[in-house]
Amino acid sequence: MSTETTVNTEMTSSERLSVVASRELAGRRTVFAGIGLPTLAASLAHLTVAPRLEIVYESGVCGAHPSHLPETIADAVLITGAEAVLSMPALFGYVLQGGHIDVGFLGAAQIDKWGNLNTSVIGDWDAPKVRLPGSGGAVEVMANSREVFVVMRRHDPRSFTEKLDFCTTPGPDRALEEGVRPLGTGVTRVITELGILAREGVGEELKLVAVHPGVTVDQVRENTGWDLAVADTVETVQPPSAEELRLLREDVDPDRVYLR
Amino acid sequence: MSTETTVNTEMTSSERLSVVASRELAGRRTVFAGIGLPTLAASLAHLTVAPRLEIVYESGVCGAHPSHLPETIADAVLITGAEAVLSMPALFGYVLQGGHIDVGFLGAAQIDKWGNLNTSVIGDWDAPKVRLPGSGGAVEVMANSREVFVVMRRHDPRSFTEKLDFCTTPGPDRALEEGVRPLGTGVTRVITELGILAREGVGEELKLVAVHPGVTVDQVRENTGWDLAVADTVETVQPPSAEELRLLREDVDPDRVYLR
Amino acid sequence: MTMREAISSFVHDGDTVALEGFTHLIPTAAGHEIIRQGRRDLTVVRMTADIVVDQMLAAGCVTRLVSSFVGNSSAGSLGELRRRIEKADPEPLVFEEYSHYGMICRYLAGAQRLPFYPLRSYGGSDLSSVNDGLRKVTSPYPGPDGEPEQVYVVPPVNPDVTIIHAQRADRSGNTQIWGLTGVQAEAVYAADKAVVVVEEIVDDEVVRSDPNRTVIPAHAVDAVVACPRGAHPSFAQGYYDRDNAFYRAWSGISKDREQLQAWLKEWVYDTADHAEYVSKLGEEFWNSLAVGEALSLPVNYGRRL
Amino acid sequence: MTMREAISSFVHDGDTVALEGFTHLIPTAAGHEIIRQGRRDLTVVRMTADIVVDQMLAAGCVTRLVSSFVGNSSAGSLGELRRRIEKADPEPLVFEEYSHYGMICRYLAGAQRLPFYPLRSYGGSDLSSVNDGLRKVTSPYPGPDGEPEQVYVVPPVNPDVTIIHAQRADRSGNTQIWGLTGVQAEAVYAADKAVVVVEEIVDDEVVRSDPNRTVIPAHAVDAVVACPRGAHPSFAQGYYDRDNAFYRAWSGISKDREQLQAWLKEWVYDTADHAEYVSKLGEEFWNSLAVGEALSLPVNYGRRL
Repeated sequence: MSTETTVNTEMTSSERLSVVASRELAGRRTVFAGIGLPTLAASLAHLTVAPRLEIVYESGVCGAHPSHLPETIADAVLITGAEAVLSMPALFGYVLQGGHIDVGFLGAAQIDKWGNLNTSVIGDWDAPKVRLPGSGGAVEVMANSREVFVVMRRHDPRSFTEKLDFCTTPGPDRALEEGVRPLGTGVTRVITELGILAREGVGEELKLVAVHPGVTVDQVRENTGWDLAVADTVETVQPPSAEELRLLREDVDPDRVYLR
Repeated sequence: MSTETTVNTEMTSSERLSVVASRELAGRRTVFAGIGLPTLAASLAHLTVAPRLEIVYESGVCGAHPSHLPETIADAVLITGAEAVLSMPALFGYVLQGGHIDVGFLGAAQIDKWGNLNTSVIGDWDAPKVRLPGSGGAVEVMANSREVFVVMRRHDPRSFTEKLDFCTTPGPDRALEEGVRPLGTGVTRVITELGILAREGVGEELKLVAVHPGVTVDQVRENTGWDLAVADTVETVQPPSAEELRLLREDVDPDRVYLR
Repeated sequence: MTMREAISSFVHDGDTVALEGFTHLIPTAAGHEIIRQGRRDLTVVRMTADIVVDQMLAAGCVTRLVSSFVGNSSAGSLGELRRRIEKADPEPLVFEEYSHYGMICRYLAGAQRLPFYPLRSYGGSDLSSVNDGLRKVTSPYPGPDGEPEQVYVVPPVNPDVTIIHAQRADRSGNTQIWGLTGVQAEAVYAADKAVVVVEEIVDDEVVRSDPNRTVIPAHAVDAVVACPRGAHPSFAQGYYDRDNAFYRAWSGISKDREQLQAWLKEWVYDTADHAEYVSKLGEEFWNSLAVGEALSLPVNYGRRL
Repeated sequence: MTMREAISSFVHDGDTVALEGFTHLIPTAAGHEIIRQGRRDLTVVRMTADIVVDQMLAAGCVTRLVSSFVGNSSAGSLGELRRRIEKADPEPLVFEEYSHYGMICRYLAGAQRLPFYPLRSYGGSDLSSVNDGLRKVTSPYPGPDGEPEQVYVVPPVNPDVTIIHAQRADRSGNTQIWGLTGVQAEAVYAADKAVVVVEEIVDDEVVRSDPNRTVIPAHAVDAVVACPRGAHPSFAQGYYDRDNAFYRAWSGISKDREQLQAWLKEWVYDTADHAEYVSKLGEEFWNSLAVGEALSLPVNYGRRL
């Protein structure tokens, strides 16, 4: 497939989100990422804006050099040829809680204006309408990463909600209210199909800072379940460059496992 | 060296103590032992009264099969060919505090009637007459082994004392006084050049239960710094058998590294 | 020991059973034998409750689940688990919800016989409102600002039995795992009894050539069961790859109760043991999961001259 | 990075310096370079304070020692340490006394950024009367008898720098250790900066052929120093054996202040670096510590076909 053809293919939402997320990783050293968009973003950043970036996987793998694109965070191809494979107590205790992660990637079914996340239930916890998978390591990623990026494909009022059905994964504001000292700043970036929300740190709520080309501020407001704060200047997200798309399509995910 | 010659050599104090200690290990499964007399006793027991005995070393080695008699608990010959080598957090946390040690061996500069031990100082801790090495893992061996054997070469009133200069390693009686629940029963056997003191468990003090041939009860009393309790029947320790000595000299320590 | 003997000796009705293996080396064959033997009223402890847990739920073995992730990996939902929790259908499931590190710390406390284990999670989480196990302790040392500092703690878990899958062990139970080693050692040390299921039992010399590879020493193991391919549909690094197609299929199978029960009948109840399950899958199937060679370079442990 | 650069960049007057290695892989050469560079007012943290600590004390580098065993292995006493503690000669030494597991738990707390770490030691010990670091916490869960349960805790240690010795690392700092691995990983993760001294720096392929052998990943390491035989008189499994004769000799050397100072002059101050120390010991000497071959059998990590 020639470069020409690749770039001319119509861009998918996954590609757009991966490229936008990758740029936010500029200069970072360690990222804690699940499989899918976060890995694509991190792999692309490694080739562009963060050459020293290391992806740490929840399964215990550090410094992976996979022969194929991994399908899970525990894929055998991540282990063979890796620089280190740690036990879970070491990974969660020394690496994550020990403060060695610059950026943690998380997803969620619901997010609120403080960056608190719900991945447990829709409805009541005791008798839920939908039982979701739960925390996994999300509670720890939020509490201990220096900052957290959230990638949400869907941007609608049910996902971006005034009040979570259940707070699985609290940001530092909620932790501090309870007298527990968090180690990180919580969610600093939320990247969606409409744009980018950002938050500087404790005491601040998420604010719209950028929209994708063709998206209006009002559209984002309408699709957000709380009264969304908007930055004085809302940037328009620079579309993925030909080079970014080429790297993503030819080097990062040539078999289009995740770019479908 | 023929068996005949070996056995006819005059018995040393080390040999006597090793043999006596080995018999006390009958049927045990795991022993936490330092190098020297405890290892000799455990190795002999493995060949006689405790065929399933495994020595666990403070350095992290389990199931050693050394090519030469080890000179330290961390000797390279203990590692090569061992069944497992554990990190120190695993050894102390999972194996020892986890309750997997049947018998721990300890030594001390001073012992009292409850089996509390001093290995820190002679004199005041702040300005000691003699600074001793300190606990090492002794505090943990005492707190967590099912029972503890103490081997004391010297049996005199300064070592067997009414009041320790400093209690480095408390038995369970002292722990309970402070409201901390111990997991083991503390010292159950003290083997010396004069005989054997024994203690059944919490609330009991050490009692003379056996003397070596030629030693009188009064001799032991005189050499003990507290008013020593004596069992109703004081046994005479069976002298090492020809077979025990042969195994010790030919199989366990043929180069007489510790049997000098 | 055979799997049948091991499950029959070490897993009893009403027991708390930990099954560990984080995506890698999941003890599926042991779960299936628990189903075959019709165990009831189990409390299952497993960080990532996935397909094997859904199967045990569907077989009616489990009344209580302790977990930090209840989903079919990244491939979808667990149908039976969702019916049990969302609709108490066919019966309720008691669920204790933790995060991954919360579970890890419970095993750490259990393995170390500690009354609790502290961790820097849960501040502000609703999890503590639905899980009485999450409590707080005030540190006896001043915090960074000089004020008293609070931290969450979790209680130990001490399963009646922990079952894990591993690549190999010797006859006495010295167990070697490579690739992802997860929380297996802690889960074994936390348990009263431990069953290790392995791809192969090897000679003592193999284990002793590399003692650092031994993740669990013999003194912590009560039974060793040889059960090749017993981790399917998960994988065993260096032995066979993950059956991703089955993971994807499970969402569909489990969504429909009848289909799930038919699957259980065909693959569990109607197979005498895991060997039959393996041969029923067929040689061609296993060839599709075969892996090539990538050998570790040896290290020198040294020999006294 | 050379040892000189590493010590000069990462060890400063007044720092808290952890030197770990339990009998195996003791970072002696790093200690000697600290002496050469004349560091002052250090707090040294080391479970087994042995010969290298006695040497650093004698060179006047250390004002505070945190340790759980202060002796010359099983070979005798540390002369300088005893003079400092027993007679404040030539000056006092502040000594924080712990047990081994207490030290391990301090590293565990440090590595995990915990405010404290609980352990089942110290109940009834006089150590808590001389060490304010040993405190108690009441468990928020009832004890086995239903009553509240108390347990001792230790505070974290977070050294300014941890220095360890290892068999090998790659250029970016992925560090592999075999044989006794001790508490090295925890000591490194607990520290603000970490220096890893190795017998050899190896190609990336060597490390990556066996990722489970990596005890410390690159992200935790700030400097890698190649310094063959830098653990003498301790040993490096598979590289050279322990110099037991020197351990036995040290009690005599250190008993006499003049003899000790003469030893320091000859072997530390008058050698430019560890390479000179090694060559001064001579080839014949090193041959006497040489070890033979006992290679680990390889394992298969597998390759996707």
